[in-house]
Amino acid sequence: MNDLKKLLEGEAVRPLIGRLALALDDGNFAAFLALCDDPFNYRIRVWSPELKKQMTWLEHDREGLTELFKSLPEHLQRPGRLHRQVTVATVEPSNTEDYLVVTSSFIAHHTSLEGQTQTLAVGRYLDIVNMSAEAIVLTARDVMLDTRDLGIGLHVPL
Amino acid sequence: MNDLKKLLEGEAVRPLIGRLALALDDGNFAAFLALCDDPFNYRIRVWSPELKKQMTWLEHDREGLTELFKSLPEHLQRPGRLHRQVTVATVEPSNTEDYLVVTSSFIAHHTSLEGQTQTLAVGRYLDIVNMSAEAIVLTARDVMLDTRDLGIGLHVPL
Amino acid sequence: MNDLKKLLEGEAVRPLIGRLALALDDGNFAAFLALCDDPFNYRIRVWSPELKKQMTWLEHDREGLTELFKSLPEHLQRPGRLHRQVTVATVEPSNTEDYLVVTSSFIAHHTSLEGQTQTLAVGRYLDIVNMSAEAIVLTARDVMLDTRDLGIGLHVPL
Amino acid sequence: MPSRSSDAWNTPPALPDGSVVSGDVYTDTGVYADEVRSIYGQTWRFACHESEVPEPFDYRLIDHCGQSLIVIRGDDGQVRTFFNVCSHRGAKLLSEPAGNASAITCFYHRWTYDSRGACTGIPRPAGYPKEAVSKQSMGLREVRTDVLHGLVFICLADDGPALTDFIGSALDQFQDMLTGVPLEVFHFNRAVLACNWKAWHETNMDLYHEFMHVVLRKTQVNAMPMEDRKLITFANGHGGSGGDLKAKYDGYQGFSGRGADVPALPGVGPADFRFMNLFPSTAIISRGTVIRIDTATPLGPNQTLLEMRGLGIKGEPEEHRRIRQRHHNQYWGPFGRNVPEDMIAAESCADSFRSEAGRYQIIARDENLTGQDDAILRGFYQEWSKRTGRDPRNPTGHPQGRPVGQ
Amino acid sequence: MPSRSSDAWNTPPALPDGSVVSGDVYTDTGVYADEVRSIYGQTWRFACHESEVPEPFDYRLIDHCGQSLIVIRGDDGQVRTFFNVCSHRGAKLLSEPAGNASAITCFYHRWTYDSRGACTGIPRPAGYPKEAVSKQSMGLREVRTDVLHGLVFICLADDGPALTDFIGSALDQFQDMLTGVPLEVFHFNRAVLACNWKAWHETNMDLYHEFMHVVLRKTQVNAMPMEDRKLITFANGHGGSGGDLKAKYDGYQGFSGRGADVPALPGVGPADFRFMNLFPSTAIISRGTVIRIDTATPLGPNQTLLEMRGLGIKGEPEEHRRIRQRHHNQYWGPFGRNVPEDMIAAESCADSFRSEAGRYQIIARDENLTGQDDAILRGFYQEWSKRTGRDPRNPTGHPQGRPVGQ
Amino acid sequence: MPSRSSDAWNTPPALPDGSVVSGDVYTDTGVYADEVRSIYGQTWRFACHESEVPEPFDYRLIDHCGQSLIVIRGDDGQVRTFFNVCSHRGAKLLSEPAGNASAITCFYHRWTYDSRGACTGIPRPAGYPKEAVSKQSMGLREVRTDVLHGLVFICLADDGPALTDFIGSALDQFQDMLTGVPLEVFHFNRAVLACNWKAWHETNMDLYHEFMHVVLRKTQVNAMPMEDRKLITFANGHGGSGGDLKAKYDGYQGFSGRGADVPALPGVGPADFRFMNLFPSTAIISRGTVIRIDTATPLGPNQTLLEMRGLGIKGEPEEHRRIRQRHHNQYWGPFGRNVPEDMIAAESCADSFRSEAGRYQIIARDENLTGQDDAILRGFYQEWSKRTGRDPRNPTGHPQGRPVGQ
Ligand code: FES
Ligand code: FES
Ligand code: FES
Ligand SMILES: [Fe+3]
Ligand SMILES: [Fe+3]
Ligand SMILES: [Fe+3]
Repeated sequence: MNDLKKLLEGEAVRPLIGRLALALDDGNFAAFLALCDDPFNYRIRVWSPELKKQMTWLEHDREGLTELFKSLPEHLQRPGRLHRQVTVATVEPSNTEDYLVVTSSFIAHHTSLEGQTQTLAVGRYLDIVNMSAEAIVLTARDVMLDTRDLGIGLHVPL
Repeated sequence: MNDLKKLLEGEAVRPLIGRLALALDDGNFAAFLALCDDPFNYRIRVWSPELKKQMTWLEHDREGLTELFKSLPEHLQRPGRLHRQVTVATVEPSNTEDYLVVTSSFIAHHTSLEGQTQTLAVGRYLDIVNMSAEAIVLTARDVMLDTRDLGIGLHVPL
Repeated sequence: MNDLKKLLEGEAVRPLIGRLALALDDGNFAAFLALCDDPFNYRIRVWSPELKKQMTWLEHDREGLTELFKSLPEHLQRPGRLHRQVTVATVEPSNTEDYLVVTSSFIAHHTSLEGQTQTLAVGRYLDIVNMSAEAIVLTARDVMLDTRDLGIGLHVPL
Repeated sequence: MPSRSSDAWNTPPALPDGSVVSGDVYTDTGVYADEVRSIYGQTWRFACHESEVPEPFDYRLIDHCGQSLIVIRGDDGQVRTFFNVCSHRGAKLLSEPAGNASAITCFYHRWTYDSRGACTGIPRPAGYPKEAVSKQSMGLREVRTDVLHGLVFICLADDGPALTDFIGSALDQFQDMLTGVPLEVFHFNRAVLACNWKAWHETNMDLYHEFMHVVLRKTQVNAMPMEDRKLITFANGHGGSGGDLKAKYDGYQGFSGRGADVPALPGVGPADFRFMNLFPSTAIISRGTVIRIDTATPLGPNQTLLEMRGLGIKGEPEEHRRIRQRHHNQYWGPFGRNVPEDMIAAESCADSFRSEAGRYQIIARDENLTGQDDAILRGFYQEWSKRTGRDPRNPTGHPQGRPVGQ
Repeated sequence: MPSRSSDAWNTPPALPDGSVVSGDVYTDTGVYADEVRSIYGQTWRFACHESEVPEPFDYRLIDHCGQSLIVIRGDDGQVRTFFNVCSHRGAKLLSEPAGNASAITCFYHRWTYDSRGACTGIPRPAGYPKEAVSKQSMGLREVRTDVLHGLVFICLADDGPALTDFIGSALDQFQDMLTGVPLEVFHFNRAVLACNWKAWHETNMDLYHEFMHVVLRKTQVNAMPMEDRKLITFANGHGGSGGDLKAKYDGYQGFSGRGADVPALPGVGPADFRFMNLFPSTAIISRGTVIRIDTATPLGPNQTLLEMRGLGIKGEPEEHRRIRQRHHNQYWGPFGRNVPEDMIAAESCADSFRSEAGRYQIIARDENLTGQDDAILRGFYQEWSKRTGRDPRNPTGHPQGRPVGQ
Repeated sequence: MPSRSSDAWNTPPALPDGSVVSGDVYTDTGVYADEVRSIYGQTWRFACHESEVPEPFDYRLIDHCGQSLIVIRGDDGQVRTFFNVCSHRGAKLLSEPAGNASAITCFYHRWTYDSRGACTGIPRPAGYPKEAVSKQSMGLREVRTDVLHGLVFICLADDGPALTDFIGSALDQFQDMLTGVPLEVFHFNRAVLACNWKAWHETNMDLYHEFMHVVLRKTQVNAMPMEDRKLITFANGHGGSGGDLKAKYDGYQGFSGRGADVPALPGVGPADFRFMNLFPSTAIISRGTVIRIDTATPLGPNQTLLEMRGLGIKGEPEEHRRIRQRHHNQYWGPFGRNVPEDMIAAESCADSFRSEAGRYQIIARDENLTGQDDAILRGFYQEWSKRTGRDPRNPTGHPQGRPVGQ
């Protein structure tokens, strides 16, 4: 029953994507990493119409991300809270068995310490999800940003 | 087949959350209440970084909500239309059998009578859903707002 | 197992809605049309509180849309990129067997060539989906806009 | 040298008066204040179509330079206009853009008014000094209102020329169409553009920009010899077609057959294109089967509110209406082929002048009121100059050097 | 004639001085600059409740006309206020709106300050000229601060009357309530409104607008005879209730039983309504079981920051707190019955005056300080006039004709 | 007294001329207008890297104080710059930020231009007066353009010093790096900040703020003795490192090994830090393996457009590029460790001065052009003062009392 299998997969992937967003919104980086595979790859990618090139604005493996998260308290960070609304658009098989390719759209809002909310960025997540692990985990994420002007930049993944 | 059960549940919850949002957007409060349990509890909660306290900005049981809806025509209300986009992030068992805990992210936009749209608020719904009822219904909702400056306030639930 | 059937349907519809949005965002109109039925009907509808009338701002059958897409390169178009975030709210049977009625909420953002993102419009898609076709396809879409002031208009479907 | 230096660029082209316009007319705040006062405070301006307030007490809110006005049909059937402002403390009386208001009750302290602008009620009136604050003294601010061929016009000034004097014969060619059958507005949309109001209105007055629209390049430019076109200008800054221009709909995919499917409006054929630009900023345009009326009001030097209407025949069969709607949308809908292009053009030019990179507009085409003559634009600026007392070529009287050291 | 012409509309109503206010007080930029300087730069203004900074080093950030201030309790227990600005290059010292800061370290170059505003550290100080840039010379800007009945007030001016002189006896009626039990802020919200600060404050000073709120129409208007109400005004522009107004909660569905469920505050019954408006823009309001304090600061002529607090009894049982919170929210929460209505009213009037469609406000009700007398409003504008040196009827001295050619 | 009164706060610190800057330089609109005219209208400003327009007809749009410019390589290989504005009615000619345009056709009425700025086509030209509106007279506005070490600079003024005169020897230390290997831009991003352009540029000129960045606290502050650092200032307001500063990458988790993995740029080691700030607002910075160029242009007194580039070696292996990109991003990407911190700092100070809570900036550090000397900042303001004719300590000439009654 192939349909049912696909169905189960689709349904299983969605809460993972949901949980990842909630964890980042809460600044709960341990929870985020607990949902990530090892090895893991994270990138923020942006198309530059000025250079006609795909740029990489952030790239980290699991170790790099872990270090980043550890160093955050020492950094001067943009205050406030992020809110990522992520909608899974498609779930597809990948070239590798047990791995799915998940494409989601997201909208990120920023709420200042004064409680005012503004659109920060929109884009897509291109995710590779590992279905073979005990718990389903994220193996790789490419954040494809539409938005290129973020005003003040960020120390945390989008 | 535990997976299938969870799957069915997840899938069953989603349209409820969807319908609740559509009903509120349409100002169809009867339809909203028809999707709510009896008893029912509704709260809007906001973390105050000024007071370091969780505040409650609105709390109603079913009767209170019903009265509120009935009184709306007599109130001077912010004109225009709201649009709530709600994405279910996680569906989880609760401590009580037959009840699920559903966490969703939402973005609310306001469109003025002149047809101009602005972001109003972002936040999460923390919902308790009763699966044992004939039709699945919402038993309790906590609206957790990121946004604290709403400009002119609202007479209606978010 | 009626529930399971509904479930399968719901799950099957979601990626179609997702793919349609991604295709439009990418300006990949061939991909969009490949997901549409023949015949197909597309409308943008707006309620006018000034006229107390439902207005139609765009209406095309499959042929009309095809012509529109073909003519786009010759038009002077608003530069930048659109981002449609679509969340399926409800999936319901229609009057006709094999056809489902799907209601979704959407938020459309526009990102300028300079990379700045703004909310463009919010509204709903009222879709008729044909489940009997080999691949599930969109038979009709009514875009119901909340937003009426779009600034500069658009040459492309929302 | 083919390119130009800063000096050359800043020197106005050597053209006769009236053929060149400085970018300062779009950006200077003093110019803008003068326009609001001497143009929008003094001239007649299109407000809405009479069919939008068909019955007694039917009203329609109008935005005039940011001021909210109520156009309302009185109990006596007469259309009047009032500021949408309470006499007491200034609250807005009505908020829904249209409706029926047999009595107007202010939400704030419940003062009431009737459809002729009289104050009809003041709660607990004894609290007030008797004469200074009484129903007699607290009526609404009425705005002069008149109706021509079903079009409702308003004028903020108490005195001045009558509407018919202001319009003259500019609308004669639309009389049949506007009065021969009962009309109805089936399309309305508002858009706030990031440009000066004149930049928008220029897109309506400028024939030469047909080249921008692929639809017009394919259906209009070659539909009749340029020299057979007739343009016309009128006193008070109005101008438009002096005879119908033609369209060959077959030239554009998807437009062919247009007009065979629904009756044309009185007095025109399906492929006839007729237009009149009323000073300061209203355009009435017909394309055989359908009429568009657009009107722009300034919200600021670089912010303009555009209101666009599409008109069809009242009571026509639903299928006709649907086709007429399609005809309207093809050119003029917010998702149409032409109007988004015009909006892009208006904002693009506005950008250049706002940053003072652009300095002058050339409106020097002279084709003896045929073809793509700029005469309508020149007529507009002549009237503009008369009313503002400013020279379009150098409206601020500044020396020619530019801020950015050019 | 019942409606009014442009001329009639633009002529101020024939009312005694102090009973009519021109819309220019809300919109003119010169008026606004004067207000910021002569009112917000000179008078005492409510900042926060003392319980918000209970312990040494506890601080609370305050926004005063766009300026960020730190209210902090010193190591010695005294509450002081400083500009939230580093002496070195102007960075903001603290960003969290509240917290505990035993030392204040500027993030930019790590200069440090203590809780009394002294500069306590400059990294690598040898790089600076010794005396001009030293810990001794580089202290923070201190703002005069005083506490009355637990309310913290600030005054930007170094000199001038003491807080008690400024307030006079205006807060006497609140003394029991504010000091009889330990209080605590359980509700706080900020909102930026698109109106002038006075338009907001007027909603607090104006009794006559009870008619706007369905809740008050049903519970307050008929709770006691109008002539038994007592209003009172004080020197320096303050004014409020001179005796408790009453509410009949049973009149409104869902409000009945209010007050039976939780102890009232000291000195009042559950249905007593008491309020005092402090010049320039703070309102203290109690409704039996709960206190609201709101304070407005201008961010621009048409932009106002509103800060609203709800106060309950410190250490009360959780169930009491929950009920008090509900009592607060019923009227005053961002999702309450009244406050959103007041906000709509304030923005609505602001719109009219901003576009110059609205011209005058009438504050002429005279009921001998009973009922819905406008005396509090008149008292406010009298003080306003004294401080700004401008006449509320014509604050700009312009001739009466209006820009939009009226 | 350690804290300061209003009077004390408003009195400029007793420092020599040039060591104190009033907040008015960031906020006053008259100051701003002067800057746009006398600085951005007169000096050479970095536009882009030559590699961004490698082939004939390649162009790149540039934003200069809100004005859109086209930098284009002509058919003859020469790089020129034109206003992106049509000579006819001011439409923007190109909208894609980069591309190849062998002919430039205006979308509005289809006038055409070539890569040297000549007008090459006017549709239906007979409609125009022959000489005043002709291809000969209607060329684009050309902007002086020159290239130094691969860097393209523009100057709006027709006359004035040549680029090499303006730069002097300020870029000598970058010559090897910029010309020793072919370079290529691999990173570009724009950000609009809510601060004055000088507040941003100060973050580049100010060594003392190393203390803000945890990365620099751990890798740079202790990498070499402060007194061994060499800073240098040049005529015309430029200033930077006079010898390489050092970094100890091992001090920061995740940075160690940096430089061992990819060849350093010509003339420097992997841990060398070199920077030059060109007046008015361009910074060229290298950190061993990678170059950053950032340039700020004002969009308003409190709005600044920042354009940031990262440069690597053209044609290098993909793996090298990826590492270089990482090196770039570690410090300078929008998600990097340092640049967001600098942006926060710039906006934070801007906030204080905008509200007039902040009054003065102290730039008085004197370490004999070593360590964290403020000499580069002082050099900048000296040039600023020469060009604007204003005194940084009191640029408006106002008496020292502040609006908010301080
Ligand atoms: S403002 Fe209209 S009744 Fe008071
Ligand atoms: S600005 Fe505070 S230490 Fe420099
Ligand atoms: S504006 Fe460029 S051709 Fe007319
Ligand atoms: Fe056009
Ligand atoms: Fe009220
Ligand atoms: Fe830095």
